[in-house]
Amino acid sequence: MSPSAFASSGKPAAESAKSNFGEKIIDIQAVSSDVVLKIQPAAWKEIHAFLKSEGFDMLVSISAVDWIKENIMWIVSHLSDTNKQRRISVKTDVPRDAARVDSLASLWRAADWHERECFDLSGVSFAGHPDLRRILCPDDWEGHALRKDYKAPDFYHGIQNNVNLIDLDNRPPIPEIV
Amino acid sequence: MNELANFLPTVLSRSGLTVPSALIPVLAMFLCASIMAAFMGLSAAVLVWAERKLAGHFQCRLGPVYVGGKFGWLQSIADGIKLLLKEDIIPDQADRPLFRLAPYPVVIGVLLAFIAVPFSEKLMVTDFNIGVFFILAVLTVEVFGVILAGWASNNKWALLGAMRAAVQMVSYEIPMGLAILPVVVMAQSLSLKTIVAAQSGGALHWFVFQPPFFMAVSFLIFFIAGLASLKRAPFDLPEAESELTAGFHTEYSGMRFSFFFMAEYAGMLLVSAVASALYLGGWHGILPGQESVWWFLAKTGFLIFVMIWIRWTLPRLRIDQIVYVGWKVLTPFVLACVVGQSLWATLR
Amino acid sequence: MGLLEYKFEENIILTRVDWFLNWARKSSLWPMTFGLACCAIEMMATGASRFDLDRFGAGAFRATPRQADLMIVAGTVTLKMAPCVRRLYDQMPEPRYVIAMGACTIGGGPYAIHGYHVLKGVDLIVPVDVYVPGCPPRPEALIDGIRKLQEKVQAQGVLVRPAHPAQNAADHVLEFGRMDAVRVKWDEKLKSGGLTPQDEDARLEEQKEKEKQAASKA
Amino acid sequence: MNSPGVTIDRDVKTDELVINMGPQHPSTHGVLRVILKTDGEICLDAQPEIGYLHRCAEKIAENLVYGQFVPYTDRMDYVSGMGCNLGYCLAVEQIAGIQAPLRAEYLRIIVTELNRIASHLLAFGTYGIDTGAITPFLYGFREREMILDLLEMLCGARLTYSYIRIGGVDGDVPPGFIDKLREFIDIFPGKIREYNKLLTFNHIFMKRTTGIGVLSPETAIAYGVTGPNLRGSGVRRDVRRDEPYSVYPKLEFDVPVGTTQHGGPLGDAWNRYYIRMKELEESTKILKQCVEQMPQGPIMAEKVGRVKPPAKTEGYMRSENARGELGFYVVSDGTMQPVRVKVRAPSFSNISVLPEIVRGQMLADVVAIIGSLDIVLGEIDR
Repeated sequence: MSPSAFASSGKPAAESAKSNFGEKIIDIQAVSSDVVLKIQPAAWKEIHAFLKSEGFDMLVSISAVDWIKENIMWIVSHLSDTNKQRRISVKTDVPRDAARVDSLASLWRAADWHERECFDLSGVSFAGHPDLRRILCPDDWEGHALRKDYKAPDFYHGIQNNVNLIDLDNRPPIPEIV
Repeated sequence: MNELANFLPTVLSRSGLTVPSALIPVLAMFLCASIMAAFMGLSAAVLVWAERKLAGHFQCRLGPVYVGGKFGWLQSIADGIKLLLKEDIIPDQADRPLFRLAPYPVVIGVLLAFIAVPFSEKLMVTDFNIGVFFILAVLTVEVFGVILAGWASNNKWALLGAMRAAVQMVSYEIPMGLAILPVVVMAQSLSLKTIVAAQSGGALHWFVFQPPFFMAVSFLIFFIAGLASLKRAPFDLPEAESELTAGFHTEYSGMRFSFFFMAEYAGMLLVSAVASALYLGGWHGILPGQESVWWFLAKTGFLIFVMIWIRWTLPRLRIDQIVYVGWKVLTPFVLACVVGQSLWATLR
Repeated sequence: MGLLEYKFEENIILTRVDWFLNWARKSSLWPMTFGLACCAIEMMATGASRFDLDRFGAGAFRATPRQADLMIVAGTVTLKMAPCVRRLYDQMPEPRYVIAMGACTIGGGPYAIHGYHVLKGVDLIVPVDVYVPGCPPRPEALIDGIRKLQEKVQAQGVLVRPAHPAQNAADHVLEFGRMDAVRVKWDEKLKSGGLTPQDEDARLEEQKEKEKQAASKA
Repeated sequence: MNSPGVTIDRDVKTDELVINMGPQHPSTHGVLRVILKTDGEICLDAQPEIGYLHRCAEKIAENLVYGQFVPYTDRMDYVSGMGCNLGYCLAVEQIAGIQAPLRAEYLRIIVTELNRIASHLLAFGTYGIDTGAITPFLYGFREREMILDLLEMLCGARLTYSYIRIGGVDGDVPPGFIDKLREFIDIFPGKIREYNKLLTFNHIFMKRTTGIGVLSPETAIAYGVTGPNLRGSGVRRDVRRDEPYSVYPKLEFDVPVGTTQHGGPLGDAWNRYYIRMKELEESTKILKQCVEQMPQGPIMAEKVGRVKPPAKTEGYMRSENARGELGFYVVSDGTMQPVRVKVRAPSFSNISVLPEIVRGQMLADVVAIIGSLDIVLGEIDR
């Protein structure tokens, strides 16, 4: 049995969202696993609020995809309905240099950490997030690692971090770490 | 000790040494102290090894095998020497004098208590007329060292461990002290020698098997409270490894840590020895007329085995549960035992 | 041991004392409960029933670095974790030993090239005594590493300063490489007559000059 | 007496104590760091700090071809690597339109369920240590070694398998494997009874774990908690049954949920723990059916070769790992390398609920609660 058997389970909800929001929903796509609502970035929060009231009670994940050639980023969320076994996905395009949507933290508590991770790794900022700071990388880390133009630092607090610079036969002296 | 003091002049004169008679008691004291200290150190080493071996076998593995040949019997010697050789770290922010002082009360408390333990009718340092009381009083010194260690380390885990030790001591000293009362009532003496002597005549005369079994209950309570005062599992909260990393001795390394370590095992020996003297007939054998130090050691060994067994089987209690058990379970029961035993002794 | 360390010349009695003290150290290598990642599971398996690290006296896992002798760095060290690892090492009392367990701790392992946040080898921040490769190493490999460390401990100097600096635990002049590689190198130097690298260089230069002289004569 | 409230009237005002637990602490199950605010023994707040094992797996995925990323999934949830292998391979197969043959699907389920048992045994053992009982850990590892032997027969590795590949599995079963597996299935239920005797129904253990860290179903769903932790709160949700993948529709098994029979509320630490013990039985059942049903045939789909999904295809694969709902979101741009592989790790959401459920508990309970959530830092930080 292929996993796509539940792929269309979000179709009715998507259509009722379309009838409610009209222009704000650009497209309803069907990918191999989900029904994807393609929406305007400005309607990010209200459409999620609508979907939550439709019964999608669990926010499964929030991810960002960097398309450097098109100069856009996808922000994608996946939702689940734990009662009726439905799934749906919401996607929006934002420009790379102004990647910003509203925070969902007031709708789902799960969004708090997912958005912090998305901010940390992809550099998407979430307006209205209670505590938007790095979660995985250290607080003084520079750059957002999952951006396609990211360059890893050669040194971090005196520790060599570029494997090409490390002389394997003659290891550098052990630095003082504070 | 008095026998030793009487015995010493003859030995010394035979070997051709002349010692002023005023020095004889001092010499005897010194000898006794060294023997007890050596005994404690040795028994701690043996017990550590035994615990590791037994734990291994409880857990479907072997425990130490390679160190010192067949059964890894040199394991604790190696551990001890290594601990002596380790660097002795005193943290920068610690209270240095107190930090250095803390391990000594712990060892001294246990070592002092050994004075009153009757190994056999002859083999004991001295027979106090308040032996039981003395042991209880001196054991409390140990907790003082523990609290000092936790406080002086200037480490939050250590402080929490010390606070827990204090709570535990307050909760368990009372049932432990009261549990001895039925025995004292029966033997009508506080001297351990007299108490053991009162149990002569076979296993049926041991206090633990005496009807109406108030003393059997108080034996259990004494044993449980003893475990708690030793900080052994399931009462090992002051050093709970999974909660407080190492509790009150988190900052201790090397030799100073080994003092805590040694005191725990010597304490196990002490509590088991006192329990077997008070309730299990001390040096008296199962059949009437058998009297030997080996009986005493066997009973003590069995109780130590039970302690190890408990440690490797049971989960740890939580601090509120410990206090609950101490105040609301053990104390009422032990009070009932005291009253019951006194009534029984009066009415009989 | 600061008082007595290296204060004596080599003689037969002190060598035996050294042997004994080293025996005690190697028989009681208490590791720290220090699991970082995948390798920690194998480290736990090494301590568990089938492999039983306690057989070698190395099974008493201590939760606090103050009471540990051996830090088994089991798993990937990240840059966020690196200062913590270093601090734990600093908190351990001398003599202390480090085993780098697994490819990640040796050189970043599978995360070396694209892992922007992964430390490329724990020897960049702490000196390592024994490297145990594998991803993760099997428990047998870790046991082998501990045996190798025991050999190394047995050869170090306590009261007597040993001939080769690579064998001084307290000096931290630890060679980077597997223990046996160190030993082979040392043996070679012994055989060739030079005990230290300087001696070796001097010997080689002498030899070169002799050859030159021979050539000029011819 | 089980859950002391914070509102104790005191004459003496004491300061809050801020304790830093971790990243190296025996019971944080890896390199989790928890910043605790305590008032004596009572914990007022606990903020988990993660990222000490951030190994950049998602960035690495973008630099490798699809098949090369399989070994990295092992190292995410290193306790049940097979589950991660399966999730990733299904996700790629889904967007590349590959269908693994039936025998391979059965083999995949066998290894994932074996690995689930191994993972739950580890959770059982470490939970014993968290509550102060050390011996259960070694008992758990004893049977875990048997499973590792079986998996080693299949793929040669004990912990990081990479056995499940895109389009099938790495190799067919070696001779003797099925017999050994049957033997394991036969003896394992007896061992579960032994564990229950040793730890689950131990009086002290039950007193320690019932009624602490109570996670209501609403909170659990709001935080995205999944797996045994969610089922411990009484929500009967299991991706294997609700949105089945692979051959799970053909298999019969129960989805155990939390009870109140032990005297504690739904969703407490004991319930979360007990669900894992129940799942050991269910997984054994699944293994038994798989061994009986497994057909002969190929173990690899034909012409998989270089995986090259069409441009701008995306797919999100949900699967039930030992810790909960594991999601792989794979986006392709038509080349041999993915544009984005996002891993939705179950432990990531599970640990985020920690501040909510430790508030007002004792310090010792914090350890017991973290243990009952059964987290693996490898997949939290990736």
